[in-house]
Amino acid sequence: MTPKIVCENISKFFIQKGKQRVHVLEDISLEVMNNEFLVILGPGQSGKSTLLRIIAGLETPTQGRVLKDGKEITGPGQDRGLVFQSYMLFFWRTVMGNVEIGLKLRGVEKKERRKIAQHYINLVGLEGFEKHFPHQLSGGMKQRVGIARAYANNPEIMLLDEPFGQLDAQTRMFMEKETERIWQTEKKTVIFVTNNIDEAIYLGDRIVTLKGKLPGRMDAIYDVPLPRPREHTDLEFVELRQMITDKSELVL
Amino acid sequence: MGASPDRRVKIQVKNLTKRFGDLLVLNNISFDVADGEFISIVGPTGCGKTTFLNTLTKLIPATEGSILIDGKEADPKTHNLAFVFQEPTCLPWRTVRDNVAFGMEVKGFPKDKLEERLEYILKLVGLSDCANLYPNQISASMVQRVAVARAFAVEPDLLLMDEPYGQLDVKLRYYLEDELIRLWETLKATVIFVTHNIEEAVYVAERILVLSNKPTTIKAEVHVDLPRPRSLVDPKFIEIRKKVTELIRWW
Amino acid sequence: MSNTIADEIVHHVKERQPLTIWSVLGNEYFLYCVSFISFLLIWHFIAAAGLLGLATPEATIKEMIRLMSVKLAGKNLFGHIWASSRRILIGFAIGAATGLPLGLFMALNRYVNAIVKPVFDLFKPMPPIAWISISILWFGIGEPSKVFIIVIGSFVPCVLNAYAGIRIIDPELYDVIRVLGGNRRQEIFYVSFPAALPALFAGIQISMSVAWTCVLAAELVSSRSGLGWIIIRGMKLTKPELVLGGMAVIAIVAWIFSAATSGIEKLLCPWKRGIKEL
Amino acid sequence: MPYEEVKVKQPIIFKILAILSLLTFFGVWEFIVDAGIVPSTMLAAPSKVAILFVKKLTQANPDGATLGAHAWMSAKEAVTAYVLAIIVGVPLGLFMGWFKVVRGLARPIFEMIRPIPPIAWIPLCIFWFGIGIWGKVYIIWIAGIVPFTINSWVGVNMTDPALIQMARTYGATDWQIFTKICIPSALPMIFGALQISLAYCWTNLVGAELLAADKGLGFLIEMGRRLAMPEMVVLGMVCVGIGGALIGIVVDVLERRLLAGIRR
Repeated sequence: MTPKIVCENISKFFIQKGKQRVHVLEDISLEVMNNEFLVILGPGQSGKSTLLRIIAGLETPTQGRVLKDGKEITGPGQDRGLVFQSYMLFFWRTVMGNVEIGLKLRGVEKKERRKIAQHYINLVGLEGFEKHFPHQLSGGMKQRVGIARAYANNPEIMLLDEPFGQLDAQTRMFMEKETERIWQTEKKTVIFVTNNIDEAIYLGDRIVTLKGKLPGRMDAIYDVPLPRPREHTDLEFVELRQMITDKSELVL
Repeated sequence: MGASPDRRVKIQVKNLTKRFGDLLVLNNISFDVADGEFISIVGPTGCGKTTFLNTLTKLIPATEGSILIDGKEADPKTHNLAFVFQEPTCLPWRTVRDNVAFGMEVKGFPKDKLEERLEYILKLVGLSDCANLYPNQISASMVQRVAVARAFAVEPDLLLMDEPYGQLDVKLRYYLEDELIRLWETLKATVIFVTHNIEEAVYVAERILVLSNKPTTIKAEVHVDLPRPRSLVDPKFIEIRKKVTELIRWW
Repeated sequence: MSNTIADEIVHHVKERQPLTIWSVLGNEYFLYCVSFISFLLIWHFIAAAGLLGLATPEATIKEMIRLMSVKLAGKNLFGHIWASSRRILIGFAIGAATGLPLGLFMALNRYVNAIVKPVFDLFKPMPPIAWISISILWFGIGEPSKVFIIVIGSFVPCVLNAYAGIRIIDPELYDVIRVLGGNRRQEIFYVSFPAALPALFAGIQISMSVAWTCVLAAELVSSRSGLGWIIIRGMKLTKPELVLGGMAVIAIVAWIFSAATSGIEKLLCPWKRGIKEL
Repeated sequence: MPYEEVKVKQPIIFKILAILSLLTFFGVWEFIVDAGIVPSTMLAAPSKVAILFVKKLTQANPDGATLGAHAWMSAKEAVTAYVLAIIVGVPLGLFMGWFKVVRGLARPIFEMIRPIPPIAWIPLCIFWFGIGIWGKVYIIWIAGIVPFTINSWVGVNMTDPALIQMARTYGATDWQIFTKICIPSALPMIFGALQISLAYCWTNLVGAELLAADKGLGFLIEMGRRLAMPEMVVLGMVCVGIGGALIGIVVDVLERRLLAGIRR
């Protein structure tokens, strides 16, 4: 099986405040298979979001390149959908308006667009909230809109950037379960960035860990052989987590 | 729900009830906390936890019932209450040192005692090195440690913690939880620790109170009599964790 | 799943307090009334004692009612209100119609910005009122000179706010459009414009209040109609009730203008309705 | 180390465009007056303004004072009123933000006076103070106080409720919360008012001087019109612009210093 996404020796430097060069990523190489759920796990400030933005095409790597189906990625495109950590909903649009925006950009006619958007609104469980504005929704609901918006554009690859970082522990578990359900309903290649190890083990087929502190470097790759749906309290789950935690470093 | 009979009761919560108009939020909550006990409170999302805490700290008045500390009605002005919030509550215009001193200043500690205790606490929490930095110069976990240090500094009769380590990554959380246990053991405070994270609750507490959905009552009480330091992969630990999870599962 | 914390806050507000003397005395609306009434009383007694050259509130109101029917320089009170309002509306319309697009262009295009900004910065610190004299040299003392001042006065805040409105947009919002496959034009139409709308209205509000200052200044310097003229007339005839009445009417009309702008904003930005403002 | 210092060059084209733009502006201005496209009774060429500027540095005629005297007068009025606006406006706003009783009593009066453009006070001021400095100071003060009051008030209102709750749980009194929490957290908002208020002050200063003065930059402009000397009008306008910009810069530096002081 050929990989869907290949990152070849990616390094990234940022220019900060016009005069400071910051080394964010160093020599990242990884492969993502078709319909795989890959989790990138790293502490804060490890460049993991930057890696995701490079795959999305929003940033260009300073060195190395990203291939999708063997072709180099040069910019953002409809084939990859991104879900943002801070939701990034259009606060001037309703839930429906937010979800249908991608289709609208491509000039899909209104009736068709509404039908598709409605399908995804239902899929994420927001039926009845179509006319609400983002500020009327709770955090978990906002991120459902974010996920529906990305899905409605029918990308081949979903990129999620710490999507549940701002939710409380229980809502978060609930959203993880929902994410798994949605992924099972409409299989896609998923790259999921998080700093939460429970989330990583609960969701991932494979976990790539990054080392803390800039520049971010690859640490290890773990397979998660546990059957789905997984339970946070299963012994294998906890043991795997213990193993990964023990191998990672503490950043105070 | 009582504490173990061999320990002195420090806090008594009796028939605590809160109504907003016709809406009953807290329904007749009663429990005791022993002197120096570490209690965790867990509950499903949206269980009226905020109201519960605000009533407990007297930020809002209870409709019925009373909270007694050492047999006297609790009052933030006379009792030493301390609260560590979920969101960082460091004053950005004060250094770490002055932030830790804030609670003692408000409580009117005499100057020499304040200085002495300040140095002691800073050293105990390991903040001496960054005592002169401002909150925006230190990491999120450090900010939360400052809040914890500030709370312990006032020798609290009751220390309430509302999910203080909610957004931190796991390794860091373990470290800070261990630190919290160490502080509690050294300084002998009475702690009520509220969290959404069941594993965390089982890890830190002697006793766990499980809240029900609205109107909130205490649904169950779970004693955690595991030796410390506790292991997360200990089958007994996992068993307790599963038990509590089942009690509050709503997803 | 509802936002429970918000629920609780709402309930907290609804909580009924028992009615006691202290709760009435401490009530904000009660205090408003106390404040308003004592303001009028103090004003009355100062005026009645002949201090500060004021007219009593009663005399002021009576004079304004009289002016509603009696013509002063060919216009009754409403005629003068309309004279000032018309200047503001025309001047403001021109100022906003040129200022807002210019500000947007400057923020969206670096070349436009590089060319326009230096010249704009030359004029920015110059108060619009400073233009009155040259405006009279250019346009005489008729309507155009007054409208010109207002154009200048409303132009600058419109440019500044339109510019700032675009600049404060979170760049990640553009990323949303880019990731969904949109182009630069779509970024502008689907993000820049709607996201900058509240800032545009803020600019319009400021422009309105500047416009009132400008129109008054222009009318005080030279005119035969308008609310500013009423004030000056009152001064020249030493009729304080005319001065005070004019000031009161200005306050009321200016307040109506600003309330109307907020109303239009609420209509155009439905998403802002639920967000609490001071 | 992931951080290192580097130098990044801004494209030079934008600087060139900016300079070109300014040159064109002055060039066109000079040209349209010299070529008679705009009559010299309506607009003065930049060169003529510059000549008058040099002359007015030492000569008091024809308007009765040298340029320096005019500028000094204006600056004196503006600064006095500005300082008074801070002294009254900031405490008023702070108290209105925190104490319900103060807010209840002060707000209606504040809201009644706020929509009246300060210029409208001129007739009363002339009656109360004559055309001396205090009438103008009063008008500028009325203009300058509004941003300070509103920003202090909003600043107190925007205090993070978590901080207030935190202090309450430690048993802090209302006064302690006000002084230890609300005032420091309102400071950035109050500094934000420095610039806004200054702009209001300066605008209304010119208005007041146009109408009731015998000295000051506004008066210089008005005299230029009465004497039909467009170069004097333009000179006055330029001086007002430069003066406004200069005070703006001073306040900006001050603001940064003060903000850096609390923020580090």
